[in-house]
Amino acid sequence: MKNKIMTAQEAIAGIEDGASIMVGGFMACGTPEILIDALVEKNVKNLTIICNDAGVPGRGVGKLVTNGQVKTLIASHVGLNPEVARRMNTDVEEDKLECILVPQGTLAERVRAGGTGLGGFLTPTGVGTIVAEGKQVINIDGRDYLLEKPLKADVALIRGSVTDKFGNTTYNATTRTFNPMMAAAAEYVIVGACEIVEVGEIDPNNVVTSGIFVDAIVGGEQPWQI
Amino acid sequence: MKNKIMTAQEAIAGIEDGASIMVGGFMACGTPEILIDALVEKNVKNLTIICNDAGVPGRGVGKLVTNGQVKTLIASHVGLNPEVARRMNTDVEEDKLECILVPQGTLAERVRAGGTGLGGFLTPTGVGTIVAEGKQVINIDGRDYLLEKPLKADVALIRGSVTDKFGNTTYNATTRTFNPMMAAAAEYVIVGACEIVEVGEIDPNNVVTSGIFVDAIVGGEQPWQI
Amino acid sequence: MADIKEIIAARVAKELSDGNVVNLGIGLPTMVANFLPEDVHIILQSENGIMGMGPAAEKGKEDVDIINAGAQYVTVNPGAMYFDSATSFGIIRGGHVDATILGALEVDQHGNLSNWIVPGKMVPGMGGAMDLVVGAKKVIIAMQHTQKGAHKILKECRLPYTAVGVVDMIITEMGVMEITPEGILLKELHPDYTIEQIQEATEAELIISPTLQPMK
Amino acid sequence: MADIKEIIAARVAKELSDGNVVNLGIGLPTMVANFLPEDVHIILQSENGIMGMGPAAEKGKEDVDIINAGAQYVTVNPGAMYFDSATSFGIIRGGHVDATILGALEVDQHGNLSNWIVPGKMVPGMGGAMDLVVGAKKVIIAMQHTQKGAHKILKECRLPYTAVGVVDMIITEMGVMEITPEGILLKELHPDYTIEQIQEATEAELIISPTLQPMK
Repeated sequence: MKNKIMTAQEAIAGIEDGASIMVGGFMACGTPEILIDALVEKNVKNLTIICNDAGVPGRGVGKLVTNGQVKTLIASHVGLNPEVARRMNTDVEEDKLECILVPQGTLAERVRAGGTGLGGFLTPTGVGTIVAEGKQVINIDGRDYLLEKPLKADVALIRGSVTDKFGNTTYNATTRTFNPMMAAAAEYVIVGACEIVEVGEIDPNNVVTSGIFVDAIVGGEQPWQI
Repeated sequence: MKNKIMTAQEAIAGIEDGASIMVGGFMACGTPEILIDALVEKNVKNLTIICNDAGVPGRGVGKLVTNGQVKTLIASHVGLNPEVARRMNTDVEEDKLECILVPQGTLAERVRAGGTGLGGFLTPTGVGTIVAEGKQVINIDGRDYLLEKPLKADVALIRGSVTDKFGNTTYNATTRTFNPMMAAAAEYVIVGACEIVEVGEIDPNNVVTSGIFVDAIVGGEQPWQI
Repeated sequence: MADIKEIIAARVAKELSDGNVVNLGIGLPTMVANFLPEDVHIILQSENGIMGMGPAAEKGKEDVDIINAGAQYVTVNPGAMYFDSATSFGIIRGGHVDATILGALEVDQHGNLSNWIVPGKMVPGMGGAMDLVVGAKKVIIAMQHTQKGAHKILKECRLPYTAVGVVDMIITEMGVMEITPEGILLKELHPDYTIEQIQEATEAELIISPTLQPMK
Repeated sequence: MADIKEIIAARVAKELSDGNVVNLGIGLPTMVANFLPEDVHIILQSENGIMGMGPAAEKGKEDVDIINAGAQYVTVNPGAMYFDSATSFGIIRGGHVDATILGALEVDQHGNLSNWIVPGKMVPGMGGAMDLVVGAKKVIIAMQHTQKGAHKILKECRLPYTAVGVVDMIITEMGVMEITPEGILLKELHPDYTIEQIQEATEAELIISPTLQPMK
């Protein structure tokens, strides 16, 4: 079996300027901080970040925003990170951040579609609102739906609670969020793991993300301290 | 908390002739035999059965087919039950069975769409084949997809390995199959459970089907004997 | 102020039945849980991935892996379940949430809702609100009747929609209203107000129920 | 007969690399696992819900909760995972299966595949085959070159399609062929046969590779 365990620096070595990166978590709960920190250190720029939200300043993708690494942010909510608003409205060209807002359920489903080979799906969410702009409306049995397209990315940064050396991963409590869908929707998948165990230690009934999706495992992810 | 535990006869009391019923399992592995047996005993007729397959004679939905209760079968594979072919080609009007074949992945996704409020989804499966007949073809970024519609049913018969008294359910090994999607896609959901435990005994990380979907729990489901 | 919010939350609580699956928005809606009768146990869904959410975590006993959709540390009740965001919104969009309770900037007589964009202010994002109001079986708007005197219950929403035709009920400190095909039906009036006062505070024309009751 | 199947299965095994995720059809394809070199460990996916399937269960030691897609009792390897059918076909359709190996009634020079309907016979259903051949990164058809002398590798399939333009490779007892935009490229020829013999057994015109090798 190929060794997937490496340092955060090794794991993110292939990430270049302009990469599209999915980041798991909800308000940074379920975001692999250890991988975010490595990205901040590497200081790659012009990233497209796909995440539920913008984290908060000093946590999660908020660190990437503050460090000026994010060119485009695809998220459902950015209200808890005032830095996003500042960068959306700045006149300094290189600080500018474009924010594409997507309803949370649609965002989750678009990432799922990306990982599961669907060409899109029909959702009632957003019909009649500005979210519908530019999208095809399809009527099924008398009800209107928006045709929403899949989302994929170059890289996914996943936070695992327990990960075996093959990459099989479980997520504790509300750290699960977008992590399982993102692990399937990106070309290169890195798990920042709180605990690494031997293959076979996780009950096959309880694995949430299969190791086949995982390219790199980085240990030492710490729970956020209050 | 409402008591959901009852006998199989009580659980299926509301199922009438002509009902549409989703049945979990794959070649009867993961099918709640105790509920099928009760349906055979009740002898309701003209059922529409949605199941991965036709089971085998004497197991799973095969029992309903043999007993002449199935008018329409929506499945991906019926080859292991010769009784299906006989009834598809019979001249005896009341024995006639209509079989609608759906690719397995599309069937699973259609049931999921039914339970999750999607109006449909775009799949590459079946493009250019007879499965595409009568379906809308939508091109997304240069590739053709079929628009497939959701499936719902009046009743779902689910097989739980461990179910708590609220209905939270886990499935052991390959008994999982279509059960989780079906539990969300039917109006009335019955779990045939191998083991019933107190609320709180299943780790919230490991619950697969939430009790909110479950209307009735029937204990005493036995593993199939070889 | 606290009083008004409590009046509203207490009245909303009466709309919920034992066993209901409910998603509560941030702020006032969260208070609803405090006003449930002893024999009514609802199941709280939190869109970040909980079925069966419990009360806020005690100070010093927080589990950092368990937050609600407002990023507060919470607990879970026995029989809870955790799930991913696609599953969570599958539950919401699929109609498995009996009621969602949230605030609004504007609601109109067609049941249209605007609660996510204030022109000239930063747009925080719709989060899960668009899915929730489209998917939940019953959408209850719980809010103060006016915004510093300005109308919020309108003939037509002026702000960008969160969703169209989705609101079932509006509960304010002044009364209880239902959206019907004919318009907004006033079903209960708070004893502190007259019909004239609530109509004056409402841009849309209220249909007064022939069985109008004092607000419970 | 067993010999021919073994020749085919052994050659198919050489197409697989260590760590590949593979779905094996029922029958001949299942034999492929027996011919893998010691240092090649593949991960078997079974569409009824296993990643990391192991060998068939020993008689008397069967676990009735663990079957493969052919309804046989199997085992799982350490590091396995179970999942539901929507997840399973999400993995398949999403391109996460490196190779699927299955038989065919007919294949044609455009990579079209027909393997589920024989006119006049009972139609057993496509099961997971349509999803597998559309979703897997590499589709390898492993079959006897002809059906009792009748052509199976055609200019155009005559039977209803399982999928169009999906086949990457055909491996028979006579040779190894690749589907290219120009047609079917013969890359390896079994030493027991001549080019004339394999062409005679093939309706489609074979393009003979300039680097034609003896079949490994």
